Amino acid sequence: MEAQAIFDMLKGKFGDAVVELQGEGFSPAFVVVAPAEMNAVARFLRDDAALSFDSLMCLSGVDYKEKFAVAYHLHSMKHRHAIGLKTMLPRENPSLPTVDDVWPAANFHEREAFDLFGIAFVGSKDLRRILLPEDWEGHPLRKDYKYPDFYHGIKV
Amino acid sequence: MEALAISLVNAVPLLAGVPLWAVTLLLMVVVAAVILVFALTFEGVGSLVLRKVAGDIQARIGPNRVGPNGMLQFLADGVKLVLKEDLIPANADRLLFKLAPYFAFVGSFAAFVVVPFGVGLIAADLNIGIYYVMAVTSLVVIGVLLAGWSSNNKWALLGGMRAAAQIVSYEIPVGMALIPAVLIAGSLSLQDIVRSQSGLLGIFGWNLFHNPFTFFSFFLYFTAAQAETNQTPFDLPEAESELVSGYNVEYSGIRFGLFFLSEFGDMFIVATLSTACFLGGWNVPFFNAGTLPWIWGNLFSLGVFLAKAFTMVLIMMWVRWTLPRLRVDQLMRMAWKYLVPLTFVNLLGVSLWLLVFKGKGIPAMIASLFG
Amino acid sequence: MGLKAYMNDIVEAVVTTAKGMRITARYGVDPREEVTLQYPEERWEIPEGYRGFLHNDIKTCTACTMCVKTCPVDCISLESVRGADKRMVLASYDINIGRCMYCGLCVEVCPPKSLKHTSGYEMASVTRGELILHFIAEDAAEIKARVARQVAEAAAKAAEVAKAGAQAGPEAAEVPPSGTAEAAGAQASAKTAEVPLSGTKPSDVSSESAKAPVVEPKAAKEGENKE
Amino acid sequence: MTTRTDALPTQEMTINMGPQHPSTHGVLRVILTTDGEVVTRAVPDVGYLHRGLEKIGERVTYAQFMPFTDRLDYLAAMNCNCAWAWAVEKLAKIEVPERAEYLRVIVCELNRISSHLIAFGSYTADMGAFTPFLYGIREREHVNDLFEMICGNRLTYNYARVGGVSGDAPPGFLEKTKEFLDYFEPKIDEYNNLISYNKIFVHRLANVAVIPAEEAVAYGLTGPNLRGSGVPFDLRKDEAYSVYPKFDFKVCVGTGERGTLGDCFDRYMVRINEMRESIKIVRQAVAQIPDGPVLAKVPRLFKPPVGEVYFRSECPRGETGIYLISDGSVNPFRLKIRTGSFVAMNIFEKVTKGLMIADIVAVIGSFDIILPEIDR
Repeated sequence: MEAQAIFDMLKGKFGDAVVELQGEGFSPAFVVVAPAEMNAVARFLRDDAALSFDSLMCLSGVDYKEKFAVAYHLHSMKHRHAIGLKTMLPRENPSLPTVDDVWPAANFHEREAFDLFGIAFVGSKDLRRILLPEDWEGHPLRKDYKYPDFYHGIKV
Repeated sequence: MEALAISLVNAVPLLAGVPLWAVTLLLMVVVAAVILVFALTFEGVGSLVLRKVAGDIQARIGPNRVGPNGMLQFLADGVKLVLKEDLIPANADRLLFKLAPYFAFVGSFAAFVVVPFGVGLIAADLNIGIYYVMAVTSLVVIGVLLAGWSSNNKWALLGGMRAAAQIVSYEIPVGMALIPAVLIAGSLSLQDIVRSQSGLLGIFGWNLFHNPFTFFSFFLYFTAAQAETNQTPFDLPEAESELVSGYNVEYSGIRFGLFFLSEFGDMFIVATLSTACFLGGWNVPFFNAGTLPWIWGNLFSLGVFLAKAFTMVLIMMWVRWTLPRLRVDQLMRMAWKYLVPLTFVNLLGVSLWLLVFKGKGIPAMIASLFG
Repeated sequence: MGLKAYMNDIVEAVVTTAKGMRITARYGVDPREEVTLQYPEERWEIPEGYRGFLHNDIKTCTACTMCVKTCPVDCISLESVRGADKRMVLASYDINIGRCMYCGLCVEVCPPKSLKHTSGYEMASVTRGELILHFIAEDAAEIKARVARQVAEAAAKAAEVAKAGAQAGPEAAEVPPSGTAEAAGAQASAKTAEVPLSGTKPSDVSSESAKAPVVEPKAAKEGENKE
Repeated sequence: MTTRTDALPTQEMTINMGPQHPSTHGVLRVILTTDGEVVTRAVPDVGYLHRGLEKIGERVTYAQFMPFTDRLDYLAAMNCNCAWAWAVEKLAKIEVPERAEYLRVIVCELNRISSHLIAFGSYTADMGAFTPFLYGIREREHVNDLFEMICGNRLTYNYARVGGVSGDAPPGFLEKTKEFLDYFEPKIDEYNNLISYNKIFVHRLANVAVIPAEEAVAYGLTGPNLRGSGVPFDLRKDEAYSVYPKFDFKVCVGTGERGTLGDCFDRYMVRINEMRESIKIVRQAVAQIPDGPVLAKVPRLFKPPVGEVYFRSECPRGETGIYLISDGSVNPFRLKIRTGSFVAMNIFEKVTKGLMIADIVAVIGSFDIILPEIDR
């Protein structure tokens, strides 16, 4: 199914929660969704027979300087089509519902986004730092991240 | 040993004034020293051969830097092990930690006492030879278990527990697989068992060819004994890729060396037992070594015995570098569901055979057919 | 488990073990299968285009700093000063081969093709300072001083020429780059500060031993200790 | 007899497996909670090799990031190189000469062979048979020789470039490749005889850590791990990129031949069979390779248009997806690398429930994880 058709379908189902379609210059195209509806949209995308996006390829946090975003890349083994989902988050206390109950694959990716961007995934079954030590300060992939000089007295 | 001492006193007039017990004691010490030297040499050379065999099988060369063609590598290893710092973990049970390697080493070394190296070359021809071997080699499990426990390391503990379960389980098939040889010889003494396999061109007198059941017995024994001595594919107590190094993970220096040596000692004991019980022991093919002059007969028989035993050791190494490792539950399953029933069936078969054919083996029957 | 499956299990175990052991035995007895290369005595043939240690032919190097800019790990550092003939003169050219990842990007971008990969791959050292290759033996400060002097001389000459009222040609300003350097050191060092500097200099390299001449590991060691 | 567990209280034991452990394929730490030999919970703890490649990527140019992709999966650096090149080319819409694409496919498939050889070898070593490991290493050396010839390095190749490859195949390279394939193809049967169908080996792997197809898809497994569950999904076929559509090969899937579909043995056999398919692909590519340039004209500091691209390519350890955001400058704005091993680690805790300690090693080996790819 084409991105436009998916967007229209989602728009029809979720109304204003589906904000826009990022088509030009994006491969695959992104459907931008309001963060609060993320879990519901994800569940619909997975369960709808015509869409059946059964695998989450990638989940990435993005820092667009003025705001954060979480980008989801979905793929359907059944229909062999792909779509991107994106949700924009404020810089302060970014949080959104988790999708790891929809795609269990999301867990590690969400932990990574939490670790490196500080994006909280509400309802996640296990949200801990994954790549960095538990007591690391800050979230390195944010654009305004300041490199620390020392970590436990060790020069970084 | 006393008889030997008496003959020695009679032969050497110089010793006439010395009390018999002193001569016997002296003789014991000398024999023990000789065996110790032999055991250590074998274990050293064995480690070198193991690595060379590994090299050959794995399409590489193996140690070749120390001495001509790497021949002195084992000396270098020994020196290194002796010189290395002997670490004891801070939270270890110090006494047991120090004691464990000796148990393991003594267990394997004491078994050398009853190894029938030649016609007259045996330190002590005990009339319970096989039982003795099985009893003292069980000391190894105490050493391994102590090592695993006292190291205060979880991996070591797992290795120790595995070793205990494994060695105790495999005692049964090992014993059962050896009994056919005892039945045929009618004696537990290893010398008697070897003597019972003489004659018939030397080869066909072997228990291996006595009847089909003894043939299988040999392989059952060999398999079970590999497990009892923690050789690959049954090296679970060490299991380098799972338990890091198992029970000896915290050991270093000469204490590790003792474990290492006991491993090779066990290997040799298995080889000698299978040689003595199934492969005709020191019996020289085609003629009777017992009829030769004492020195020649012993030399010949020693050579034959060692050749057979070393071949068995080589085969063990060959197996070691071919097979993967079993899982612990599979190991237990193999012992209780396969080896134990099979050895019992075999034992039954041998007993029936001996009953029906009046103790004659197939080669003997064929020989009697041709008069 | 039926008896048949039970026996099959045993037979399969024996057969597959025998199969495997046949293969290992073949390798065990066949000496031709040994593939080990006895490294220090035997060596493999290094193919053309092997990416070993970097070497810069400083005679052809134009100090364009392309290599420095393109290096992803900043292992190259160079200092250069503008010479009297307006060309850049290298004052120092160091490559930290302990940091280099032999990616070859610098070699690809080098315009005069002076930077090359050699086939060298052996270097063991006790200190990290020894892993810094210095391609210019002379002290960087000396070179700078000398060039500054030349620049000053050329400027003086040009000024003289201009003062003389003759047609000031560019030929007059041309000074052979390798001029004799017997002038007073004090004057030269005073001039050094005014010399326009270019090029980049990663801080770690300079702190380690930018001043160390090529064949003096001791100096490099001192630099290492300081760090 | 009734079993009374309340009489003697028993405690579960927590064991730290790694970060230094012979069988965790690097610095993986697994926190095991065991009841004797039985593992009740195995929690992977990754991140010991985190080098911040994604952050580095934001600071270097597109071309400069190429050597860093070598460090992504050092056993399949060619695949990572090419994945990066393809992703950037997709973003910047750069046309690549055909010969370069062929060379990329050849080196990618050769690297897939060498990577699977390590997977095969280290797996057998984990299972206690050390010999096949060295056989695998020996064959890999031949591949390394080929790579040394074509790009000058044996491990971190840095061969692909945005717009092509760094250099044409030197004379004799293609012939040597063919020689290697002829030499190597019979070795696979030898491996099968030596170890793959060995009774002990089969017993260790069959029915261990079974992953049903739906679960594998839901957990986002890719590559051989997914195909081991019987899902015939291969990006080289299903989302064909580069010149892969021109080649005839089949997608190997697990069949459950010795146990349940989706067990460790199936994942292992998929890798063994994939080596044969890679051989097929390389043979065809060597036969068909056209003449021509190998590097398109790309400015050194090119600026791709603003946009976002997600490119997935089939690496030996599964899909390597590169999510690339360009803001029109010479550096990537954001770069996320999704790797097969990282995703495989996600399902690890689920499939290891109730297994034995020895099986943990088998599961880690069957996923063929590699730590730099997990931690990036």
